[in-house]
Amino acid sequence: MAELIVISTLNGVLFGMLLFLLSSGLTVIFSMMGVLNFAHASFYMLGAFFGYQLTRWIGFWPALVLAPLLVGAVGMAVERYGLRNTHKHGHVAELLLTFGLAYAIEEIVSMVWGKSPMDYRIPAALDFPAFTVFSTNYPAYKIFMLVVSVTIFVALLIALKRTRVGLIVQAALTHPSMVGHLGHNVGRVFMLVFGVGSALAGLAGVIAGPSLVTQSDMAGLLGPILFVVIVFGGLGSLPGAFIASLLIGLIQTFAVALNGSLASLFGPLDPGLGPSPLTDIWNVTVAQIAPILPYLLLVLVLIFRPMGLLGTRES
Amino acid sequence: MLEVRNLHAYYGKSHILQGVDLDIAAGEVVSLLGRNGVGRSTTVKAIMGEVPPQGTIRFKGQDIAGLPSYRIARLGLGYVPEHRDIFPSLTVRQNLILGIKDPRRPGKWRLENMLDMFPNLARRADTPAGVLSGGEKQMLTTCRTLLGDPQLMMIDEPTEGLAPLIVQQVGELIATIAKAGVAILLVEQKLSIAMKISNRVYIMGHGRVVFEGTPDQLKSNAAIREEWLEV
Amino acid sequence: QETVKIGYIDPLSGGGASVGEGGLKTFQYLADELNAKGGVLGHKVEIVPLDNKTNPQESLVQAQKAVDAGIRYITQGNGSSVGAALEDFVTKNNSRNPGKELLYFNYAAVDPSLTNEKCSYWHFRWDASSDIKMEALTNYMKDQPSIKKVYLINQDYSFGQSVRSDARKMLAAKRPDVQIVGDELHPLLKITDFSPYIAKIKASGADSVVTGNWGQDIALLLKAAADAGLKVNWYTYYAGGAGGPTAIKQTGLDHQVYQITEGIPNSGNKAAMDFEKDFRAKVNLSLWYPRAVNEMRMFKAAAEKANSIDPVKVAAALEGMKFDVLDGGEGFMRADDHQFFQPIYISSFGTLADKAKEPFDEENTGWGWHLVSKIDTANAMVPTTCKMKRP
Amino acid sequence: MSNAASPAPAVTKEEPGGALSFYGVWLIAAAALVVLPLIFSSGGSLTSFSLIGIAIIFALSYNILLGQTGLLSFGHAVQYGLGGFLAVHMMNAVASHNWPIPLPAIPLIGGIGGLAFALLVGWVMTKRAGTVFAMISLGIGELVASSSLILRSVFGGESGITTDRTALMPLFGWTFGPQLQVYYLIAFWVLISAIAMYALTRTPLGRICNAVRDNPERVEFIGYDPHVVRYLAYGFAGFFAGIAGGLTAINFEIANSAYLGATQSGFVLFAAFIGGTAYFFGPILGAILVTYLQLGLTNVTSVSLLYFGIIFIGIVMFAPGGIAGLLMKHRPLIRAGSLGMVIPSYLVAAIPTLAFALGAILTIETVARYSGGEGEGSTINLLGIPFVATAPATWAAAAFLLVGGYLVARLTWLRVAEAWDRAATVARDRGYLA
Amino acid sequence: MTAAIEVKAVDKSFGNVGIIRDLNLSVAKGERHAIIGPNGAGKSTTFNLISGHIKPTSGEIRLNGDVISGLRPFEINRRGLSRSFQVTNVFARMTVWENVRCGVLWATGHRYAFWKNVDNLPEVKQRTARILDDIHLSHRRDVPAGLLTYAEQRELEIGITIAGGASVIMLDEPTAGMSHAETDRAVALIRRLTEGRTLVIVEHDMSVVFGLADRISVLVYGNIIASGTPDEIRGNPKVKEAYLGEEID
Ligand SMILES: Nc1ncnc2c1ncn2[C@@H]1O[C@H](COP(=O)(O)OP(=O)(O)OP(=O)(O)O)[C@@H](O)[C@H]1O
Ligand SMILES: Nc1ncnc2c1ncn2[C@@H]1O[C@H](COP(=O)(O)OP(=O)(O)OP(=O)(O)O)[C@@H](O)[C@H]1O
Ligand SMILES: CC(C)C[C@H](N)C(=O)O
Ligand SMILES: [Mg+2]
Ligand SMILES: [Mg+2]
Repeated sequence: MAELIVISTLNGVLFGMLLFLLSSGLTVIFSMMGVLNFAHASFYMLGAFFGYQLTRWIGFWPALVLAPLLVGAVGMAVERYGLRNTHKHGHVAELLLTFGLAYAIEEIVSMVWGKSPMDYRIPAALDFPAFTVFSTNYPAYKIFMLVVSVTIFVALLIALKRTRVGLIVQAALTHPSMVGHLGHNVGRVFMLVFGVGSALAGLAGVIAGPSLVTQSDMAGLLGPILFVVIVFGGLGSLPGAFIASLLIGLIQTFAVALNGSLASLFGPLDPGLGPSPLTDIWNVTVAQIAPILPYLLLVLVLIFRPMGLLGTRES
Repeated sequence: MLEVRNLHAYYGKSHILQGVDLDIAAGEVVSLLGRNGVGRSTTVKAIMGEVPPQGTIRFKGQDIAGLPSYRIARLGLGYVPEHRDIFPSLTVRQNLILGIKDPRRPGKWRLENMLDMFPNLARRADTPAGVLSGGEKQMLTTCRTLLGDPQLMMIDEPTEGLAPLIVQQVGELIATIAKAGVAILLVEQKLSIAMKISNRVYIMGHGRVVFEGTPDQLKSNAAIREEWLEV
Repeated sequence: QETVKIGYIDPLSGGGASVGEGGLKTFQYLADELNAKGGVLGHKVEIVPLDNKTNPQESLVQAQKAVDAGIRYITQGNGSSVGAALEDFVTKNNSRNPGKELLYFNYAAVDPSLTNEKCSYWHFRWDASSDIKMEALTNYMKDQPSIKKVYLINQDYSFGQSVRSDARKMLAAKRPDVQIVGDELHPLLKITDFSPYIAKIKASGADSVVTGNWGQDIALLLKAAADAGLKVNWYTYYAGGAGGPTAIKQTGLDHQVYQITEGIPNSGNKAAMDFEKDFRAKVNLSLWYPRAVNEMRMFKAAAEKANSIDPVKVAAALEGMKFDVLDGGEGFMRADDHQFFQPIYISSFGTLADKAKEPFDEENTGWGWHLVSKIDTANAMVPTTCKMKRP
Repeated sequence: MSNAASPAPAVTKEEPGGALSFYGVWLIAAAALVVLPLIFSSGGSLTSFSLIGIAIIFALSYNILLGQTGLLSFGHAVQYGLGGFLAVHMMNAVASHNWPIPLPAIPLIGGIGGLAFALLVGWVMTKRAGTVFAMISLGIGELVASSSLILRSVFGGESGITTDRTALMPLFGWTFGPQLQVYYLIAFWVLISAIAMYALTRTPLGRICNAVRDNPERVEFIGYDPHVVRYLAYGFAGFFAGIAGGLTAINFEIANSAYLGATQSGFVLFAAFIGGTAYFFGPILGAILVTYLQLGLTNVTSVSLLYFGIIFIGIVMFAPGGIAGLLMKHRPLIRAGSLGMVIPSYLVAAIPTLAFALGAILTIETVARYSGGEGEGSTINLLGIPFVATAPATWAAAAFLLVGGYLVARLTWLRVAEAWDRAATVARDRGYLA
Repeated sequence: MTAAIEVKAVDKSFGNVGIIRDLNLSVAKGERHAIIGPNGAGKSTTFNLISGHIKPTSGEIRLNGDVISGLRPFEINRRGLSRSFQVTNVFARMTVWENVRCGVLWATGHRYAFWKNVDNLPEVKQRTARILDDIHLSHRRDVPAGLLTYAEQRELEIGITIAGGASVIMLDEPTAGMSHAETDRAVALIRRLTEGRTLVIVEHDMSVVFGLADRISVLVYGNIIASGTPDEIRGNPKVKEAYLGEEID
């Protein structure tokens, strides 16, 4: 039992940190620009594929730097030539633009790289078990992911505190021309923010690629849960996203680790009952409902605390 | 310092400004008067690049017509728009911070001075600016623009919706600013204020300037007042 | 001569896309092969890809599209959930639109119910149903004394559930001493990280894992096991899927991962191995679906036997038909339920002792599938409850 | 989030001509629905028409939320799917008990299912609008979709629940086996649902929905509780979505969990927005286009999703009011009689634009064939002209069309803008344009 | 006779900042009552409190004798109190006609009806048309409200406010931003439209205030420092000091 708890905690933290790496960029974009970027997970995927390709050409470490920059550049182009013109038509238009973009990116990726998983490997320098708990190995690579996530978190926090970028963007949401009159180049700031957000997604892709699958459907798998993370944590709150990522990582991991069901708690139902929703509910294990939990959490949070865990505003 | 020649501007197809000429020297307080809808706000907006201008606009000798507004602002032209445009979700302090163009090179106005000068704002420094009363918002926008250290400030209808007493205070504030060496272009309805603090006044009608002179000249020219100002 | 179109209804986007794409390439290769030899009764064979996103309802849209386009044959494999919907569709379609019958060639949806309670005259299955495979697998496991604690992990849908319940039932019968220390069902093609499951397997103290997982669900499962250094024996249906071999090699599980299939690359059968070689060279994939080869070749044979490409006649010809399968040996299409019976192979993945005899490795790992046990057609039979309604 | 759609005037203009033209439109629609399958009688068109009909109801129901009330929902498929499931269960029950309920009544059951669920969850969901609502709807959508996999006795797990529509009692000799009969059943429901939803927009509730969309705060001060308004709108949207779900269940004779999921919810959002949420008929156009693309694109290209994405990006960027918005922009010009001033410039612009589009298609297809490994000799059939994917001539043609088309198109579109300006001025002068 | 509005010992603080302190105010039925005071004194806040937009921290508010503090805005509106906003607050995408009609619907008893055709409600139609006439916007009836000029929007704002036929009308700076001519027109309009009703108005334009009001209350720092007829207020030195300053031309 102790073993399972320790290992699940570690796994939960690791998964949570991956979620954070992904959602940090989305938080930055969503909270600052109000854009529900449905293509965020696609940028993550691009990061993974760029990372894979560059790793083959120039090695992992240069790829780690270059791929996020490339993705960031793609993001900036998207902002400059797409979102900027759409902004005035409201958030739904922006959202649909990114929706369409997500489709296009998925197809382009599968056009270029095919639909099968890539053989994207962990760099040799990190391919060893960092430590062993209860005979379970913890690969150095996962620790590396953890370190990167925390570094990003701290760096972003500092950057947001130190610079006025956040204020500028937020102000520009309501009165863009006034921000311009105060001497700020709103267009460039927006492009930068979107670029940084995308680059963060790209970074998550480069890093997660070797550890999970690098495949043309990888965006779809993680997409929706990111929204859970940032809404749950509170829009606009980076620490909120951090905590929410951790929490969701832990909850999902522990839910899987648990074996309980109502049946195991109260004994099986009368077998004569036949299949019914009651028997379904009775027999379902906590592990089976693990994938639902984040959404349950999301709905509850929004009902009882619409600004999210650490958020300060509702929308 | 500011030199506007033959300025035209359109909203869609409607020709609003039909050749406006204006001059403002350094340190001068100039008022732009006129009835509702003659295009005073449009003139200022055209200078700031918010409405596409046609014609010549020179600021400190540099042609600024058609530049993006952030470039114009960085040259030292401050603008307080008609509808105040405070950032409602940001706090008062954050609103002010955004007025500072470059935190590494502070100008002659400091955040602390501003809060000292306006205890009303200081008290509300950490509330979202959206809930300020109308008068407080006006003070906030003016201070915000001042923090950008402009050499020329264009203020559009600063006294709209203000209590009589505050109107006087705003008048005094503008005078203070002017004393600090900032040139001012004031767009006003309230003749009394404009007359009191301006060095010169312009009167607009039908999209162009129809009178230019000192307040005293205007005072003595009842015909002009009647034709272009009164109703 | 009009072409014979075969609608290929399988995922070409979404979580199942990698498997679906592999299947598509296989069928296109096979169509080319037939066409190179003059097609079917002189008709050119064409594969029409129809993306169903692993979704039953979408499959029906695609099937209907196929029907509307005049297509009379469809083939599908990825997902028994889809298979059930398609079988139902085909049955209804054929009874409502006589003269426009549609045949459904199933190459991989192995839920037993498709040839039992749900069976249909218009459905033919070339893959061995999951109970056949489990029968074979447990027969092998029965003789492995090292197996003491078994963990079951499967996808939460009809196929995964049948693997799980058959495994329980058959192990209990054949090896009552074996303990089932875990029995997990997880959502189909939705898990990104299997580490929590691996932790659970580890904590259970299992020495063997039985899983029917396929697609990314097996690749990610094995990958998570590799990361955590979980060393157990794996008894699988589809560990050879993309990404699986790499993960196994990474964990260093030399000949500890078993797979049950109707054919293996290193079968030793000359014709099959030549085929494999050519296939790999042209398609750049290992042959995952030897049954697809049987399906297409047998289709040709049946059409020739019926001397027609009319589905009704082809169906009649297929019933009870005997056929020499790719990897050698004879199989036959049982008329009672339209399940094809053929020799079944259990193989393990690891170092290949004799590169000359076993030339094929997987995913450039240097490791390959090694034959462990072969079950002849006669021993790979299971009864059926099908009450076939014939037209 | 509340400034959901484009700022174009809403469905508010009172039609001149009154009742006659009002009934006229619906009569024409009814007649068109009747004769459509007689003109296009192939199996393919019947299938498409049926799906389009369902999509129309679904998209219109969605627009009760997005266009009329300003609620952006990411989970509209929940009501649609639950309606479908209820319909399937009902059909099975009717068949096994031999109840005297004919098939055409089943969609109503679906509607009731959608309504019931909407009313159940709607109250908490509609407390707030904006992002909070959007996110709750996303959460509820995922929650219901995933839960449906667990409650397999009701939802049938991954494979879903099947039914047989012909097992119900026949009506006037119709068994509803053949697709044609199903088509007419759907057409019937499309017509009455559309009329009902249109009528809804012209009721006091419908108008107050618009008010809530524009300014929920102000609504409170004219005596209305915006929460109640949103709730009612949510209920109606759920009801009609349920009808659409019921029809889908009849059409496919299956309901499975994917019905309830994000893909369906995204589909309907797309359809409504692309069509144009500011006009009642917008979502109808959107439903037609999106369904058609979904069915048709995969037949002609292997990279349909890419075109899908590009088309949507294009519409969002260049016609943010959707197709309806684009069309309606011309109405004042027509009234002012100045449309003729822009038509020639359109025709001129059409040619290079088409060339550009062809260039883009050729490029995409070439790349797709190349990377798809089809390489040698595979041909791209474009407007009847075969292009060999690997031939340098093809690449040159593609590049020429793409670049040349773009450059020329840009110039011609500038001229369109000028022509527009002139035409709009005329319209403004004649008082048809604000 | 009970007062139309009765505010008793109301306090309101945001966080720990007290904005309204022990506010007492009584407006008689049929009276035209102006509230003036420096910017930030809490006039709009007082409006928000009375109309239910925000809830008082303590104290009690009565409308026609009934306690309304704590009720939601729509409940208060249904009891016969209607207000306008300092910032323009119309339904931007709906036409002028629709805007006014929305104001009419509840009061004419159509509520959430989804079984009636709005265009076939003669009473609603007449009333809407009359109000449009009154606010001089009939010629603009089919223009989306968002496209109106500022002054027109302000007039529409008043139209929506009175559309429901409430007995108590509260207007927050209705003439702000208008020119003299427009202001005069608006004042005449307000005078006519509120005939026989109770009016509470906030204004900074003293010509409007003194021209319109029967009584004036002066609010400073959340507290009424003086209340009386226009003449009394004009002569009150405290008011001069806190609000009017030296008389301007
Ligand atoms: N965005 C706009 N679109 C179209 N016309 C406009 C727009 N803004 C202003 N106008 C028109 O342009 C003319 C000049 O407007 P402007 O705001 O410059 O006047 P002003 O002199 O500042 O008057 P005010 O006292 O109203 O501020 C007016 O007739 C006005 O109706
Ligand atoms: N929600 C709120 N949170 C915090 N402070 C608020 C809030 N609403 C109003 N205030 C403060 O309460 C004070 C009174 O504001 P109010 O808007 O009532 O003033 P007012 O008398 O209407 O002024 P004006 O004449 O300028 O409109 C102001 O100082 C304002 O900043
Ligand atoms: C392609 C296969 C792996 C599908 C699986 N055997 C099923 O029946 O669902
Ligand atoms: Mg102005
Ligand atoms: Mg106020």
